[in-house]
Amino acid sequence: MANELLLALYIFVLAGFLGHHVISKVPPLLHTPLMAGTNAIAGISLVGSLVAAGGDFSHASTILGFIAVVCASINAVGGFLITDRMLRMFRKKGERRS
Amino acid sequence: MANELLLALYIFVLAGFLGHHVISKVPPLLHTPLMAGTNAIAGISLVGSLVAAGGDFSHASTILGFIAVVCASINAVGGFLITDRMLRMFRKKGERRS
Amino acid sequence: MNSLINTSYLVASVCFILTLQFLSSPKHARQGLLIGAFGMTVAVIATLFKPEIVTYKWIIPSFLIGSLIGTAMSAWIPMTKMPERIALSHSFGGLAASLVGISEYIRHDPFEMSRVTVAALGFETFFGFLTFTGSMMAFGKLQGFITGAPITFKGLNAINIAAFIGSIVALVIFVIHPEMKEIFYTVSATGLIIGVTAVIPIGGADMPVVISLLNSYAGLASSATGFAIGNNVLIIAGALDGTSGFILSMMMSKAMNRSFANVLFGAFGTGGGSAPAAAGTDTRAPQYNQGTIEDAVSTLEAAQSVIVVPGYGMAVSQAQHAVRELGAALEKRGATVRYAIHPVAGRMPGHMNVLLAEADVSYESLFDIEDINDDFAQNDVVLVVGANDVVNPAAKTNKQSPIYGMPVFNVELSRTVIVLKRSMNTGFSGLDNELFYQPNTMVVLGDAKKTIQAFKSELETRE
Amino acid sequence: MNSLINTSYLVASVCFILTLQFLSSPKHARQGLLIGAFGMTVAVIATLFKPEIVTYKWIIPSFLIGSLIGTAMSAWIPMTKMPERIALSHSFGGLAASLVGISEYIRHDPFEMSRVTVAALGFETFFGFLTFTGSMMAFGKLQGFITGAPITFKGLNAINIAAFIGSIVALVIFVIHPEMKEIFYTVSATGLIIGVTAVIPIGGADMPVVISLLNSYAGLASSATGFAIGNNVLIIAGALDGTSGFILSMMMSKAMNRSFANVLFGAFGTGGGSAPAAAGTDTRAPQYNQGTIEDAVSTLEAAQSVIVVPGYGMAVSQAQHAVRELGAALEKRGATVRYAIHPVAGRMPGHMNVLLAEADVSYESLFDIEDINDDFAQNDVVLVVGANDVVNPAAKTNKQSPIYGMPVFNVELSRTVIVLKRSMNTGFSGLDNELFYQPNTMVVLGDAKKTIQAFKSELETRE
Ligand SMILES: NC(=O)c1ccc[n+]([C@@H]2O[C@H](COP(=O)([O-])OP(=O)(O)OC[C@H]3O[C@@H](n4cnc5c(N)ncnc54)[C@H](OP(=O)(O)O)[C@@H]3O)[C@@H](O)[C@H]2O)c1
Ligand SMILES: NC(=O)c1ccc[n+]([C@@H]2O[C@H](COP(=O)([O-])OP(=O)(O)OC[C@H]3O[C@@H](n4cnc5c(N)ncnc54)[C@H](OP(=O)(O)O)[C@@H]3O)[C@@H](O)[C@H]2O)c1
Repeated sequence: MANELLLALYIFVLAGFLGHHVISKVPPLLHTPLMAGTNAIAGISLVGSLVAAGGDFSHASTILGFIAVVCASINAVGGFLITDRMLRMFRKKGERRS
Repeated sequence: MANELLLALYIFVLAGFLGHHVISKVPPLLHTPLMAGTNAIAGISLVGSLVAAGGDFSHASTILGFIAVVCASINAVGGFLITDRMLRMFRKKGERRS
Repeated sequence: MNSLINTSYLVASVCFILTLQFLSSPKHARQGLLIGAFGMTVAVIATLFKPEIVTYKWIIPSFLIGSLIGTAMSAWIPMTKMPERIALSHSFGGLAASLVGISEYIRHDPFEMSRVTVAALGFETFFGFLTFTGSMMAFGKLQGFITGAPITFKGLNAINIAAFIGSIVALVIFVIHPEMKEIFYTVSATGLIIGVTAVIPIGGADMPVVISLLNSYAGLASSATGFAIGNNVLIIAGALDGTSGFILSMMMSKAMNRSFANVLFGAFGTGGGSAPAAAGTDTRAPQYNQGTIEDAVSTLEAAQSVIVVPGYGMAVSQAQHAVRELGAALEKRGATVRYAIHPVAGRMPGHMNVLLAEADVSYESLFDIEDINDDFAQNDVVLVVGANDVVNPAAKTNKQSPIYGMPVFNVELSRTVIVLKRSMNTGFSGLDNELFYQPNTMVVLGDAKKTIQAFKSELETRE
Repeated sequence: MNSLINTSYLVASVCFILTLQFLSSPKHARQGLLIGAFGMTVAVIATLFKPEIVTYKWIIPSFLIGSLIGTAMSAWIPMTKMPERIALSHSFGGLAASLVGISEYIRHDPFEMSRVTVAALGFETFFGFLTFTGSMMAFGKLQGFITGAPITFKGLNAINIAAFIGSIVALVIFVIHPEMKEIFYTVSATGLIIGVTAVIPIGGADMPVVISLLNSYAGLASSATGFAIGNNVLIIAGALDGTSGFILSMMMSKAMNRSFANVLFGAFGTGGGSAPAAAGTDTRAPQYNQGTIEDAVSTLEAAQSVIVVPGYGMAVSQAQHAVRELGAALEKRGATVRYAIHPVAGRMPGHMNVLLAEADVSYESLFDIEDINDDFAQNDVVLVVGANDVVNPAAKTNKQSPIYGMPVFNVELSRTVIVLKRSMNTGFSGLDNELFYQPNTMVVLGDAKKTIQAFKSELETRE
């Protein structure tokens, strides 16, 4: 148990440091897409929700899972789409819109 | 086994990304201390050497461990000292040497 | 099988890291997004092969519903509504995390769970619900469903403190006695309550800071889920999210020159403009030059270099397209037109950048404060489009001012300043702005979009 | 107990990350080092409590010997010998890793080890030995024990290729048959051999790139140890080390405008200066202005602004203290003195910075190429102290030159350039330098330290 916690902690700590460095490099120009993008990434909570919705546990668990999948997939699908919509708008002089 | 490998891989990958970001932020001014400093950190191989030197395995293992501890502690102790000696030299205008 | 699934999670983690790395430049940001979407797809598909999943009966419809809503929302939401959209997403994320937490709790034997799992479940549910209601409140305030003004009443502080202490106590008891269902639901309830009571006393205009902070709570909830179900990609995504939210909210408070504590507990901001407070003992209303469309256009016509300073008012009146058209018209007449973007102009980090990008302004014409602030002195005309606090010279000169020390644009050094606003009301901070009363400032009252469109028509008639 | 030990390793990992983060500014770098030393201490002390360790009988003397050697080496090694010292440390690190690998191998039942452990052991031993002999060779070349010129002979390539293929084959067999001792020792032997045969054909002056690359191999060996014994702090420290070495070697090749492959397989550089090659069909030796001490001092005396460009020659003649004294004397006379530091001046990244810091020059007077290159045009006198390639205009003008494209200082734009060197020989790249023959260049021949001291005496007599 303690060992399992420690390994998770290692990963959490490393990812936290990494996040700090990666995020600080995002220029203010892209801060709104950044917010939307991290939202999309947060959609990964799908992997937890899917198990709840697809497992054979209890009715309650399935219903909770159902709602959770709806919520998480709004973020996952919608998040990437809207971030892309935003990023598509950023263009250099003379560049044509795609 | 596969799981243990994967966890180690997670940590390796995260640390690699992190290293990339952290090291890129070190200014050329401090590149020599950086080289010496990573050398010092490499002295952490002591934790492996100590087990070999202090364990009750075989003569061969103990001798190998003995040499390994000597080598690793040269790096650990010497590395920090020489990096500090270098860094002490870097000073701002008007700052007195410590 | 299992190790294949876990490998796919490692792949997804790397993809997400790359997504954020690619966001460091607008040129490659879209590629990064593609990588992230790929990682997400890999992780989701791999999860479907988990042995615990016995049926896709509920998964397929729920996923379809979610995707449909997500697609619709992202296709139709106007760019000016981004803060609302982000708040809403956080609340979905928080809800998903807490529901997963509950479902994990009810389907496991509490005595078989390790302490770590129990604690993680508690955290997950607590932070998930807190993010859920907190983001809902933030959304309501932004949308105007709830008044933007700080809501405070006697006893609110007491409730907040009680809920906070209660949640900690409940969490501790829960870790010791995971079998006590009531305690688990108490943890959930305190999360729901704190989300409401901690957000309502914060002014509507401070919502962006709150939203970013809730982003980092959502990240924490996600990481806690990872701890609870032993899933590293959740831990990593949560940590990335969490740091992102935290860094952005720090950046905002710093750019507003306010402490975190002041934002969260200061009940600052009235949520709307108000008439300027009378300045000390001087009761005469100060004089300002009110200009007509014609005056302003004459000035613009003569300018060699124009710097546009957009602010929250541009978002309110959706003037970004009109601004771009006016800029293009001026450029065609030979003037150089640049845009000065303040880090906290508008109501969200990067707000102005997105709006102007939407209107097809190249990002090479957008300048950060450090890059343009020295150029105002050699500039002919500044066009302030619904900005106020970010051009308030009091931040540089008046040590008594609450925004003293916040970096602001040196617009007053330019030859002429044209200010577009609807009234002489104040901006977000509620502070009067001396700039409007200076001799080289011309105020053109009216909705920004309409005014700018009028500028353009007038300019065309003169050709 | 065990989880306490593991927690201490987590603490150490965080400390090491912080150490490197603090290295981003000279102001806090020493604090970071302290944090790192603390982390190391915690990890070592915790390890002593491991149940496998039954006696300190051998640990105490070996640790004392190592600490003594380390302390002595770091106290007495002159700053000009840093590359040698770093090469030596890498070889110790590599040796330690491979010896631990062997000891792990001989004390475990090969049938009880997992595939992962076996593979990791193989890598660890291989990279450890490779780093050991490779760094020894690099050290020998730098010290002059081995000729700095590329050593190549017929069949060397064949040996390299055979050893490389052999090592891969042996590693694969080893993972399948961990019980075959001969295979394990073959892996070790190929590591030892490749370290020698891959390094000897590389020119002495390219050793810094080699050393950095060996740094990243040492890091890999360390990470492999971590995989083998399931120790995360080793994995993390190894990954940090590995990326550091890799990034620095990339940076160097880039700043030299050469590919990695060219450095490793190009047998580039002669290890010492050589007379310039005759330029095409033109056999007349080109003319240059040889200046006397008096000429140079007259020029310096009249200068309002002086930029010093130090190079490898400053390290060779240990002129850094003399340079600083001359600079101070000129500053006392009212001139501004700045130092332009090229990323690959000298023979090691940051070489010049350390030497000038040693001589007590403030780091605020040291400028990177991007920050100073535009200022040469408005500058009176450039003093080139034993630099050559980094001031070679051919890198900008001559597309045929092997260093074409490498960023160089625009020294020739200054009013006067004074070059200090011992002869008209070439620098590291073996290329002639047109700068020395330009009308506004004055070459003062002689050892840099002596020349600069003479400058200073002369300057003093004129007061
Ligand atoms: N960006 C962020 O991340 C963020 C986050 C939190 C807080 N804030 C705060 O928000 C403020 C942003 O500064 P800002 O200068 O952009 O805005 P501001 O100070 O809030 O001022 C907005 C101005 O726009 C005018 N306006 C509103 N609607 C308009 C319309 N339809 N047409 C024309 N003018 C209109 C208002 O005057 P009238 O009412 O007279 O028209 C007001 O003067 C700062 O104080 C900042 O600290 C920003
Ligand atoms: N810094 C790194 O990380 C690194 C790594 C690998 C390779 N390199 C390479 O090393 C080179 C560095 O360029 P550099 O301009 O610093 O040096 P350089 O091009 O090697 O030239 C050194 C100069 O110093 C002179 N010199 C040597 N000893 C001297 C003494 N005692 N007194 C006075 N002058 C003396 C030499 O001329 P005389 O012989 O006539 O005196 C020569 O002109 C670059 O080509 C770079 O690519 C650098």
